[in-house]
Amino acid sequence: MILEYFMILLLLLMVGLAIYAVETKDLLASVIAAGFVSLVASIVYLYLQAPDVAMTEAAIGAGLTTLIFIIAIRKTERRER
Amino acid sequence: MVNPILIIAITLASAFFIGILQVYSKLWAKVFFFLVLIFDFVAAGANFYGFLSGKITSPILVKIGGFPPPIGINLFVGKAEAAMGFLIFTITLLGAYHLARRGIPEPQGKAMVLFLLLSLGAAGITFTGDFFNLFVFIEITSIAAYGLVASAKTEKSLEAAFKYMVIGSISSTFILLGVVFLYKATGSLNMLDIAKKVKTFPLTPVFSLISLVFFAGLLIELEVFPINGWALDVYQGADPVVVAVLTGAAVKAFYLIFIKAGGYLALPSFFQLSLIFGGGTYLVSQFLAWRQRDVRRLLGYSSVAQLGLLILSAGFFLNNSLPSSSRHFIALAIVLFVFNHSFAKSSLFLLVDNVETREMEGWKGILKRNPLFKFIFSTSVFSITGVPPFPGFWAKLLLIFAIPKEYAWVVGLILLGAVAEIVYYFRFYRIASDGEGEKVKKNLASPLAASLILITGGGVAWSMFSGYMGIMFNSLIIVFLMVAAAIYIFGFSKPLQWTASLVLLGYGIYRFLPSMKANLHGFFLALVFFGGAILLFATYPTSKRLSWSFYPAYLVVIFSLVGIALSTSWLNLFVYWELMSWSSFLLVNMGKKAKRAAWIYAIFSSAGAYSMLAGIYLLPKLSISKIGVTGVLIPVLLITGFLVKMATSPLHIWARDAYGESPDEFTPLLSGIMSKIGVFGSALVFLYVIANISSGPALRYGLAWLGVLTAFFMTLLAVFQEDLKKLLAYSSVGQVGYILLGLAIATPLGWNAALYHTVDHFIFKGLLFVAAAGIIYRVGTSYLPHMGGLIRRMPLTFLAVLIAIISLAGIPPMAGFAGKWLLYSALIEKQWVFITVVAFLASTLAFLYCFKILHTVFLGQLQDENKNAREVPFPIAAAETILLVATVAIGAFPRLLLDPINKVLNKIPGMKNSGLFYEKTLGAVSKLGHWNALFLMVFTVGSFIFALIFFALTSARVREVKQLDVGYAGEVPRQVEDLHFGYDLYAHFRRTVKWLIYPLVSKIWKGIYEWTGTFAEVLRRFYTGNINTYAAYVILISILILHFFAGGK
Amino acid sequence: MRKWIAITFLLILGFFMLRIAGAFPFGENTWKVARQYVKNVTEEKWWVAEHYVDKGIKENRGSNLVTSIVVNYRGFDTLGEVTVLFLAATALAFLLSSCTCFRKYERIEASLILKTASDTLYPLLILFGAYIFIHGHLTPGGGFQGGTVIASAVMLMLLAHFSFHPNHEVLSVTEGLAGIVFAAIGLAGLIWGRSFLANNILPLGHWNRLFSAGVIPLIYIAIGFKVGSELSGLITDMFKVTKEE
Amino acid sequence: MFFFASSIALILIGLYAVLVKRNIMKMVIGLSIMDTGVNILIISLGFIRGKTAPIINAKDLLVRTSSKVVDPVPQALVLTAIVIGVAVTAAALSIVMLMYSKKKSLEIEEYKELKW
Amino acid sequence: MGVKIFYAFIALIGGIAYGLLLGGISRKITARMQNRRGPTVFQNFIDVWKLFRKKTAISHGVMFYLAPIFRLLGGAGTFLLVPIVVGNFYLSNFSFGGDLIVIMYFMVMGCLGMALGAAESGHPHAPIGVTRGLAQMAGQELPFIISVVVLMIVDKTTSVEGIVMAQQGGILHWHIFTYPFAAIAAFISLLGMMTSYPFEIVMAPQEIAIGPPTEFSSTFLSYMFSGRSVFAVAKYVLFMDLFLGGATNLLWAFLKTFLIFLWPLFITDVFPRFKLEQSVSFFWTWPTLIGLIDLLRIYIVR
Repeated sequence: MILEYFMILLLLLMVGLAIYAVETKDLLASVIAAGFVSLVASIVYLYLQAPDVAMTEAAIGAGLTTLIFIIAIRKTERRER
Repeated sequence: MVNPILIIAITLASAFFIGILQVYSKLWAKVFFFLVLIFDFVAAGANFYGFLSGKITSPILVKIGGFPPPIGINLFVGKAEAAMGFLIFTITLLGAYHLARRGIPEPQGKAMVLFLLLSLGAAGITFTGDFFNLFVFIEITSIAAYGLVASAKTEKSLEAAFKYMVIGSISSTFILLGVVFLYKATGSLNMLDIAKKVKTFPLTPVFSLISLVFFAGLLIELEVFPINGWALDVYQGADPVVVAVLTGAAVKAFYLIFIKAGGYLALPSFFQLSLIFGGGTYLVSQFLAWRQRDVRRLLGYSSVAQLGLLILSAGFFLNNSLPSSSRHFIALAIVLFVFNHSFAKSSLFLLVDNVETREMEGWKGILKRNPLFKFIFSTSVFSITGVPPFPGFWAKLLLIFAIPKEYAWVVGLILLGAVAEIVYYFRFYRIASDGEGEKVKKNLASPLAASLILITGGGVAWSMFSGYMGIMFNSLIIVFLMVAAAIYIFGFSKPLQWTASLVLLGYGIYRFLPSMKANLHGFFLALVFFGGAILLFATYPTSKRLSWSFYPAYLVVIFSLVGIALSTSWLNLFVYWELMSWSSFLLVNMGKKAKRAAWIYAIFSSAGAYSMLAGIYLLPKLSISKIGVTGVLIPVLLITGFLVKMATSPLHIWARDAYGESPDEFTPLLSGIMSKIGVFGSALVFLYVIANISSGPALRYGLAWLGVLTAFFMTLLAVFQEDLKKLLAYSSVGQVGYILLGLAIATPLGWNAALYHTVDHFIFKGLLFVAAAGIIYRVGTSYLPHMGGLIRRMPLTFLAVLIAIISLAGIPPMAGFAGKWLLYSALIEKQWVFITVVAFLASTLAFLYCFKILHTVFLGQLQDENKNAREVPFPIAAAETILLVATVAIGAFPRLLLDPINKVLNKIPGMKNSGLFYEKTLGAVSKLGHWNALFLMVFTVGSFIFALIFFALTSARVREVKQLDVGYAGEVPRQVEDLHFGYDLYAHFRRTVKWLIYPLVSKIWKGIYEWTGTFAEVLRRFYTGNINTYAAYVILISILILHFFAGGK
Repeated sequence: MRKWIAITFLLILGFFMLRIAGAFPFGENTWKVARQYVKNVTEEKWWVAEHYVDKGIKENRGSNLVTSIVVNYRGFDTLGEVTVLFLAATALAFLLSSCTCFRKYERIEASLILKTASDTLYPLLILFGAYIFIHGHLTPGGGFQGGTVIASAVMLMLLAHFSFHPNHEVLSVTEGLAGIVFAAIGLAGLIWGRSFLANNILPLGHWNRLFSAGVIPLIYIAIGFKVGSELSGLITDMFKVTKEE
Repeated sequence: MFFFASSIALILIGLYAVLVKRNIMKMVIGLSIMDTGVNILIISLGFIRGKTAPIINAKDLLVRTSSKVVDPVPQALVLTAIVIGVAVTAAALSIVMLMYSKKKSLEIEEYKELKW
Repeated sequence: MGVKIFYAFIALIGGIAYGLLLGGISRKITARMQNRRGPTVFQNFIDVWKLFRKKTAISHGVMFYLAPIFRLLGGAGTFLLVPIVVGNFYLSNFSFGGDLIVIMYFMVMGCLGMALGAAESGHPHAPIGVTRGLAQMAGQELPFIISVVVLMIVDKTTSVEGIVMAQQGGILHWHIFTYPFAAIAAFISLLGMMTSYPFEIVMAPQEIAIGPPTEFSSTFLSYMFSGRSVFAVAKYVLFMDLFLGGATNLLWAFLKTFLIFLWPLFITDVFPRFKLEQSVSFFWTWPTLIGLIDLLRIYIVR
């Protein structure tokens, strides 16, 4: 049961991070927040008995996606006007 | 049979292989790329052929991994899928070939991979039998499309790609959610399995919502209004070749899945959904394109509209309450529509690729210098707009006639949209054919192939259509039509074409002689054949300057007219009617300044034809025989089509310029015979439809007024016309108004008058137009004030025109008088007092322009530049002579014409007693009066000769004086200009009737056009170009879909 | 204004989605629930997942059921998925190939710690990635995850060494060959086995062994190579486009 | 239920970025958040309380497996969806980078050339 | 038939003579009203004879040459198609050849022939006159048509003889009394037909030198005069048949046509000349409205 409450907390954290990612003017921060959303998601997947997905999400969603975002932002610009 | 999995697996492996190959050799990569495409094409073709020939009887089911359907993924290839696969690979091959010739964008290997995978994705969407697999293939297609759309790497293409990407992602999210929910609800991802389960499953609102999430995603991909802003931007911004493949192949695959999913998921509101979104998209997009100046975006609107029509058809196809035969027709219509649109639109986009500029103005005159380009362009435009014999036409017919009567409004909507489509497509056509444009890049192989496929498809569709609708097309006519079109190949030598045409027509007369029976059909058949032969004969001398397609089109017109006259079913008549309209459009468009006129002609004739089609659709049966209908709508719709061809006011505004600017060789046919076939049609409507309805008399009275007002106003307008052909045009239209009046009277005498005048008008107006052609050929202008005094140069023509004018004015003893006498007798017998007065007045006004023609052309002072004009060339003179003799002969012996008409009328119930009998001294006697034509002729000619002899004997010595020597107070003026009174003869009279000749009708039509355009222009602002807004539309529409189509709570 | 309209729209959309999702109670076995609705269940395997779960071991011998599904039952999806990734890499390379006009930015030389660490980690990471995809049919993870790990090794090197440049040719060929191998295994199934991608061309072996589950490990290895090289190439492509001085 | 709500919230937040944000990079970030939300939603649809992951690494799982493990199909689907998501993101980013290289701006206002 | 032609020929000669005489009378009356002595009533005979005897004539071409013949043909033909005395074998002329509609169209032939001849002359005044004439014809025809249509519809015949027959049985059966408004309209229109004041713009003797026939001289002109005279007579006879109950013998015919002849004469010198647009407007308003009264009447009563 405690685990479930923890999950709810994590989900709330995830939503909060997502809102931050969308609302912040700093694109780099936004991308990193989005990466954290994925990371939290992979923990959630673990709880949901999906270790494969958790692994994929961690590697691809949190890792690779964030990485290519960062590269793209470095090639373009960091601040949102 | 080729295992469909091979197509997909080998293509995929090849895509990977090209990825390797391109590192080492670009050439081999290219060769391999085409080998793969050809393999796909052949394999898909083999499957399709297998289904067509019946070798493959049941759908191919490929169990991937060897698991039975619900367990593993499977491919499901039935007839539709096989056809769609073949279509996809054909279009891709055409596009790829075009791209290769133009130059594949760098780096080539990557571009080829994208291209290959785009077609693969589309094929996967088509073949797959699994919903999640569908999603994967949708993503493959989409990503390949994003890359290819951006491939031009210009700002526009990147913007388009980005928009596509954003909306595409939202769409695929919806699809993914829908698929997963479906899995959750049914426990399966297999399409057939889900379909099976859905039947046993209680259809809760939640299930509807799940289907709707899926369909919302699909509808976004299917570019329905108003969530298609991205699609239009893609059409506008992307490389046209990519767009050609996208719209020709990828979108069609989405459409197929839309139908399939609609069938599998059994969404209760699917019909309403497709009706609203399909119909709305179709209609709105057709209008939004009106003022579009960017060619690519214009074609985009058109694509979206066509897709809307397809969605609409899908709704009907899947509606279980329709009879299965209707649904079968609709399925055929859908096949034809998809085929038609894919090839035509791809061909157009590939053509667009050859032209640098995006603006429509840049296309000005592009057809003139590029004959092959013109051929392809015309074919494609005609196909899309549904001109026979292209597949789009048959598809439209099949669809319309399969729609049940309670959805008649849908038919109205389809036809309205079709008219709008013709407005903007032919504006485009007009601009492209107007003037002399630049030569364009020649990369036309692929579009040429597409148009040839279209033409072939049209032929197949025709035979299919006649088979399915149970309509017999006279095969002889079709053979003649084909041979007529084939005369095109003699285009290098116009005399040869002319001879061949005459021979063909002569043979036609010989073959159809048995059909010229004494009935309405035979009567008009004879008119068409013999009239057509005379007029065709007269085209010889000027033929050198004609275009290659003049004689083919001319003959197609004539044989379509034959088809119309011999039709026994309304639908049959309609087909030939459209054929005639469009071939005559081509002919009108050959005039140098006729582009605008031809455009308006196209709009009016197609609007009329569609109105007629709507009427035919509403008829309870299709055969031309007594039909019990109620209500005034059907006859009005039917007759509107015919009235357009007769140019009855207020549908006349096309006539002046179409007659005036069309090639001089063609105008006689247009006025002399084509307007008469409108009379034929109206006669049929009067006879078989109006005669049986309760409000028939009121309708006839209204039509009589229409006829007489046309006669009056057109005559009035002719009086003030300064162009010979336009004057004759107004005159012609006015005279046809009398014919309508005669028909509307609907008494034996009235029909006598109408039919008599039909032939008679052909004789004298044909003569006048033929003579006009000759005069214009010699003088070089049709502007009346630049003529004058030609009587000395062309005495024979003068005599012919004089007699024709006497006949036209209805002065006895020439043939024209009989028509007038019959008409007035009929009117007075019918006691329509006011109409009689207006008719009389109109014919009085006709004297004004009659004099004008004779004076400004032949009399007065000979202009200096016409000093060397000679008599008209021999064939024209011969035709004039024939018609002249006919006028005089019928003037003296009107029974030459009245007796056949009598025979015709005797066949018609209610017209048995033609209302005339003949007596030795009194001549023709009606209930009211009598007139002896022979006596009048003998009397007039006899007195004339007597007086002439007497005069010649008794008169003083006659001294002929020079041209300028007139009794001008002893002065002999030096200049012709001082003396010739040829401009604005009736200035004084115009001041009186200024308020009557105010161009109200054309202003109204123009206003409708302008206001619709403005409205469309304002509505188009809806597509703001802002991707945020587009996304908001998508969300809003999805909400609406989820809310309104889910069914019960 | 725009904001609030958007929020309104989205909330309504959310309501509908929640309504749909709420029809399936969270954490409950809806397989059983749904069966009650069905009028006449004659088939035993109404729910495909039951087949996968109950027969998966018997049919494939792979202990990771997700892998069984991904590679065998729904192997065609995975072929598509690989294609999607390939496509994305191709599209990216295609689009960025001619583009040399990005914002300049200062390259800071990596610290010694990073350089040393990455030199050490590079082979280890690649090995780890290989381990993941080789054991895809036994443990969580597989070709995609392993491939990504390999790509991250490449990325580490890119960050650490200014001059590091993976051989593009090798990457392309690896990627292509891996893809072809996948398709070829599928076709081999068509030729020698039941059907395309059928898992009966190799002996299935025993449950929970490394050499088991027929072609599944082979496919996952191919996928691992493919994804690894693809993503490495992708990252390199993105990394290397810069303004040419 | 809470899992559903928060995953849908993620979807909506992602969509919100697409609908409201004027920066194209932000929109792509929004799309990726949306993807994550969708994936969580799918996995939570397949979750069954008290059951284990679908990895049969213990002998007792070999019998009556269907009553012991969660639904593996959504997991397989999400595996695919994640990879597809990153593929789309990569393609989108390449388009965004190219767009930036043309106009030196990420603002949506600059990209309204195609309209009407 | 031969007999018929012979009598018609006699009647024609009589008609021409009568026409010329009436012309002379009109000139005389006009002169007297203007306090002049005026020419003798036979002046027109003298003029025609004088012109006829001229030695040379100028021609501008074929149509010009044929114009007088057309003119004579138009006048004489109309005259011959109108029955002078209905029922009388000798004096009903060729009215079997056609009825009122024939006559109405035949009347145009003379005008057309003359117009063509005049136009060929190349003199700008000629077509000016012709166009004026045609425009005015369009004006005057409307009221005339209205009254003719009224008559044809009430009598249910298009034959002149039939219309005359319908008026038998007393003076009050004449259409001028049974349909007075139609008659008024027709008689106003007659003013235009005779191109007498105030509708004289067609000829406009002062400005454009007698309009269409401006180039004609000598023999040509004599023919035209004759044609014109007999045409006038034809119109009088037609009006007599339509409105005054026809004639039962020649005396009545003379009397009634003379009465009709007097009518324009009364108007002639009272009004100034109308411009063309004025005259057309006039014809299309007052007489038309008057005629419409009877038209409406029969429309409602029927």
